[in-house]
Amino acid sequence: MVDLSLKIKDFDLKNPIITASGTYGYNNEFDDFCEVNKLGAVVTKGITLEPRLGNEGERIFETYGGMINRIGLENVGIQAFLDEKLPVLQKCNINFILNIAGNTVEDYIKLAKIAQENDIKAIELNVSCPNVKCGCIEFGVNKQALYELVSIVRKNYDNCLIVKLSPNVTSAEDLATAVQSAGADAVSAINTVRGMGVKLDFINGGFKKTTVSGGLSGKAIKPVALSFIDRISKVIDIPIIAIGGICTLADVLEFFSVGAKAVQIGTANFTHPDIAEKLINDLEKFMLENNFSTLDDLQKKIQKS
Amino acid sequence: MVDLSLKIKDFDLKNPIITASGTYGYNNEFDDFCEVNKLGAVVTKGITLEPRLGNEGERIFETYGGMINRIGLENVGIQAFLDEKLPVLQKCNINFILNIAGNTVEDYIKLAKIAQENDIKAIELNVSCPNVKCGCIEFGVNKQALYELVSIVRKNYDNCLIVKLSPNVTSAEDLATAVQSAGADAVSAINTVRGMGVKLDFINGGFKKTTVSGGLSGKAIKPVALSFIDRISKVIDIPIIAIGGICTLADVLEFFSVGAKAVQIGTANFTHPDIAEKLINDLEKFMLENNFSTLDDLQKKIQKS
Amino acid sequence: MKKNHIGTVENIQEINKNVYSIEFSSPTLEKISAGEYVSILCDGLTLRRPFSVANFENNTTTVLFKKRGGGTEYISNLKIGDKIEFSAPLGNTFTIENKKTLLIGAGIGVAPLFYLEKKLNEIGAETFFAAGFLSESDIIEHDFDFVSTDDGSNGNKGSICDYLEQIIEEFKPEKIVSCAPHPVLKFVAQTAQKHKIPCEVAMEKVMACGIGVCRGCVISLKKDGKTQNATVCKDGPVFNGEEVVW
Amino acid sequence: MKKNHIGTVENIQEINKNVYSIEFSSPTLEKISAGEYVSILCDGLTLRRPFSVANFENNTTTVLFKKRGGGTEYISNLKIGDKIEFSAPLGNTFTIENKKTLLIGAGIGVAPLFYLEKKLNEIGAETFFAAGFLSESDIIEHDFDFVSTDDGSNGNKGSICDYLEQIIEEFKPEKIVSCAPHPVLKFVAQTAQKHKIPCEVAMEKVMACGIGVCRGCVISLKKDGKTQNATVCKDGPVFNGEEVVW
Ligand SMILES: Cc1cc2nc3c(=O)[nH]c(=O)nc-3n(C[C@H](O)[C@H](O)[C@H](O)COP(=O)(O)OP(=O)(O)OC[C@H]3O[C@@H](n4cnc5c(N)ncnc54)[C@H](O)[C@@H]3O)c2cc1C
Ligand SMILES: Cc1cc2nc3c(=O)[nH]c(=O)nc-3n(C[C@H](O)[C@H](O)[C@H](O)COP(=O)(O)OP(=O)(O)OC[C@H]3O[C@@H](n4cnc5c(N)ncnc54)[C@H](O)[C@@H]3O)c2cc1C
Ligand SMILES: Cc1cc2nc3c(=O)[nH]c(=O)nc-3n(C[C@H](O)[C@H](O)[C@H](O)COP(=O)(O)O)c2cc1C
Ligand SMILES: Cc1cc2nc3c(=O)[nH]c(=O)nc-3n(C[C@H](O)[C@H](O)[C@H](O)COP(=O)(O)O)c2cc1C
Ligand code: FES
Ligand code: FES
Repeated sequence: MVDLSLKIKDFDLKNPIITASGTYGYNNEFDDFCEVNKLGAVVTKGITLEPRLGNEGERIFETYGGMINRIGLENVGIQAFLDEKLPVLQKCNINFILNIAGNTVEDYIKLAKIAQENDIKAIELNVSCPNVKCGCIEFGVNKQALYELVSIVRKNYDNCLIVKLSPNVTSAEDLATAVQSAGADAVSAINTVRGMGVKLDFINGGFKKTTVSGGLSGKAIKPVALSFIDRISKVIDIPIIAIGGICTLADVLEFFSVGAKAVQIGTANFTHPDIAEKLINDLEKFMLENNFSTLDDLQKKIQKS
Repeated sequence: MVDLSLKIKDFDLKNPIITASGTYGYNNEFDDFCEVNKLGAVVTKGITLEPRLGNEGERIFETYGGMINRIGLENVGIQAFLDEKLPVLQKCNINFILNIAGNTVEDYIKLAKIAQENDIKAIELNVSCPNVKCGCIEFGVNKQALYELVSIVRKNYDNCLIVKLSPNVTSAEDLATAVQSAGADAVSAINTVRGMGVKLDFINGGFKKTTVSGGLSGKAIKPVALSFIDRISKVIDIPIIAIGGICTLADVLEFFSVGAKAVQIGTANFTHPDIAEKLINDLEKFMLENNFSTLDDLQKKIQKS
Repeated sequence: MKKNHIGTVENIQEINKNVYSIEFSSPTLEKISAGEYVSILCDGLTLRRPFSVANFENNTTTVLFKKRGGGTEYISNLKIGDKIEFSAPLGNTFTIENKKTLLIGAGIGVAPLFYLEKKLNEIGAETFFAAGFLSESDIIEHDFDFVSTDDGSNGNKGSICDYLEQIIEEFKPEKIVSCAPHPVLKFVAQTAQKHKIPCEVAMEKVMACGIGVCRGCVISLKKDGKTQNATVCKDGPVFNGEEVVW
Repeated sequence: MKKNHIGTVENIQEINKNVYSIEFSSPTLEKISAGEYVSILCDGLTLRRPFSVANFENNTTTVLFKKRGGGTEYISNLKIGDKIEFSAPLGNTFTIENKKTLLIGAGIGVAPLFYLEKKLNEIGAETFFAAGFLSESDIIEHDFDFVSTDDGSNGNKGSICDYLEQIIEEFKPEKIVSCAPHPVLKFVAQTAQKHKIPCEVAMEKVMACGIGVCRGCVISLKKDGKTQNATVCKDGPVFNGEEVVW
């Protein structure tokens, strides 16, 4: 038997395969494709204090090896989450991480307090969403602001605190260090890469242009994520959860090799809605066949390679 | 007849199709595939004061939709360039831009002076190469340092001064603005995106790991380049030369639509060594068939779309 | 029942220039209703491509599609016997009710109406199928009750919209259902509203998840005076024409 | 003469498990020498894939290749009549001289030596071809003078390296040429040097441009006591075994 489980602070995960925020809904929506409660965890869509309608206009654009989204954090808001989504998570026995986003420090404090009050076991701070105009993006790129934000959230939340980093910065190291110093329990990275899609149609002598500016995700950004995690893993000791273009067991192992303890699957859920469950099975099979009894064993061996 | 020509300051280009530094050699090396002297210009491999041997170990790694390189600026040095490469450029009538890179401000000043003395019509400052350890990368990510560097190079060089920007920064706008204020004649962007490739082989119970950390280029980065150029074109007025994953006429037009006046072709030269000439023909044909008589006509129409 | 299926291509044909009909069977897909759609995995592409069902019988789905970009190019190159991976059934359904129904299709938009027409006729509902195409060569063969072509090369000349009033007048539908490019849909919905005829429209949007979670495909609906978001992929693709904010 | 060619697949065969032989003709490629290589455009991939020429006759190039990843997978799926785009000729050549030559190939490394052997025999040079494979099932059929397999399932048991001294002793070559995995090449070059026999080795490196400009494929050579860079793609793939910094 192999043991795929891991612990981040006191947060238990059956296995290191997590689904990424914004790509998996709030709870069991993928049940038609995947045994959702088999997952290490599901990260909820980013939740704000108030419901948000998100951006007007085209929100999605496929690019070579990936996609751009500018959803603009459409979500039901924390109250509806607690009333309607949380009960389903509990009923279905789904391990989850609450992803929260705010415009101000106060927003984050309030959300953290609510998470604490409801004994939510893990939260992920989205300080890096490129799709909302003012607000949270600013924290994600400024190390002082980020340090202060994480410190104060830490004071208001005792369970597992994960901070999600943006790749759209000059120094990944500075931000990761700030997050660790501020007392976060783990870092997840990367959020989407700033990108733009343009489609030009030439019709009747004129150009018709469609553009979508937002966050790039998918296979195309895997090298960016590997580099980011490789760099931050050299300067911080808290666990790193890797995100970015992960589709296959080989991808998962690559991220382990640069220091990740767990991974999140985002865009690949759209291409292969059953991918998360498949990756758990593939990982288990690989470990079984090659005599790795615990995840830690495997990760140590890979990191020494 | 259509007129594809443009002018950047006093630098004349027959057409807006330029080949990017590091992907096209020093002069006519692509003659077996392409009529090199038909190109708008060739940007030379990055040249330093002294010859460089570049990095040890694996230098190239293919990724989904692109590649990573860590050449480490291997080049013959400015003296050998002048002695051996420049005469060929002149003999073959190849319009070119000298790409220069330095470790210190003094390096750049010396190189700019040499370019001036040899009446080289255009230089491109590589302030953004992620593949050399200390030195030039620092200028590319710090707006004050960049402003000072470009200002002093400007004082020492009268012809067309192009500054090539890195996408690996928090604020594209700040850097572009600094470059314009410092008196550059044009901006080119983007240089490669920081990335890493990992290959894990599992052999006889052990992992064998190959990693290549360097700059990501190719189709995968096109959305990053489009976004970068879209943003800087809103804050600067000097011409922008677009670079990043350009392979087709559609790509060229997309970059025109976000404000580019010319484009550089990099990695696509490896996939299709005849691509640059092909793009000139495709552009000419498109303009001819659709009654655009000048490049400016076409670009105005696209930008209004 | 899981919604990811592996099918086998049973038939594929170019029925018009750039328009194809493909049939694929899958033992795991037993039922799909008119209005629902399938979303097909295309090699090398990140997003599955959604297509309405034009017919379904004996575990075999028929899709009619027009070649537009990489995804439809990929599907058009499939051969009999090839495997095809797809999600289904997705989305909501047309309402199947015994009402005198006018079907308005334009271009490839006729596809889901074929299946709807069959289902309506099965329950004995009277239908009138009016279809508009650009030109004779674009007409998708079917026993339509009315055809127009923009260039007049076959049937009545002009857009199907030009004939809508006249058709309503003559057929006196109790209900209108339409699938067509956005401007046509809008026109149909507004005309129906003017005549106070209930109208269902099948909308299109670029999709990522297909199940309502990514919020990539939302449109605005006004319901009870309030504007709210709805996903084309899950809340739709079929909407009450009156509720859509056009 | 331009170096980008569009060829037509004339023949393709799986000759062993995962090892293929492909022949493609192109009117624009009239000549290619032993040691030179072609670089094949593979759908969906950024970099062309380099392959040695195993034979060339009547504008038709033969390549033997082993399936490793996406590129070789793509090529292995080509069918007779398919188009194939490639750059050629690239790189330098083996020296063709009338000397008693020992050819040492291991695995797929035998491929360029087939063409070299033919060219040497054409000018009357005596050759001895020794080849090493992992196992009987990996042996690429050819009239070798000596064969070893790591597991002893055919020919002599062990690595070809184990027999090198013995072969040199018996055949007394004036020259050695080798193409094989890096460790074998290194061993062959060092053994040759010990015996003061001139040695040419065909090297491999991941390539981007194939023409010496990107500096992606450099190795170190020591020449006249100085270390310098050389590109495998243009200065090689054939190098003087003594000059390579192993
Ligand atoms: C619910 C639903 C049902 C559909 N049913 C059908 C159907 O039965 N038959 C059919 O042929 N198509 C149908 N479509 C449209 C189909 O999904 C697209 O044509 C397809 O996704 C295009 O993929 P592609 O990769 O070939 O083109 P892409 O490369 O994605 O796009 C190529 C070009 O086509 C345009 N395009 C993309 N999608 C659409 C669209 N929906 N409408 C108009 N232009 C578009 C793009 O803007 C672009 O210019 C349906 C769409 C939805 C949402
Ligand atoms: C000058 C030259 C001549 C060559 N001649 C031949 C030939 O005649 N026949 C032949 O089969 N191959 C030959 N090769 C090797 C061939 O180029 C590679 O096998 C091919 O590029 C692999 O492409 P891929 O996309 O299938 O694999 P990739 O996806 O690129 O790689 C898949 C796996 O194969 C490994 N790999 C890639 N290249 C090599 C290599 N060169 N050697 C060992 N492992 C590698 C990778 O590290 C990876 O693990 C030659 C290479 C060079 C440089
Ligand atoms: C449609 C979509 C919506 C997303 N929404 C959120 C979000 O609400 N909060 C967040 O932190 N990240 C969000 N992300 C980012 C993903 O969680 C993930 O970090 C990113 O997509 C990179 O991973 P991938 O390449 O596997 O998709 C979203 C991504 C996509 C594609
Ligand atoms: C192999 C290689 C070498 C490069 N060398 C240089 C260089 O010396 N100087 C420079 O400014 N940019 C260099 N670049 C960056 C390219 O000029 C270009 O900015 C980048 O590759 C993005 O364009 P692309 O996606 O079209 O390749 C190099 C790129 C590659 C792939
Ligand atoms: S496609 Fe994801 S919500 Fe509709
Ligand atoms: S592959 Fe570019 S120098 Fe060899």
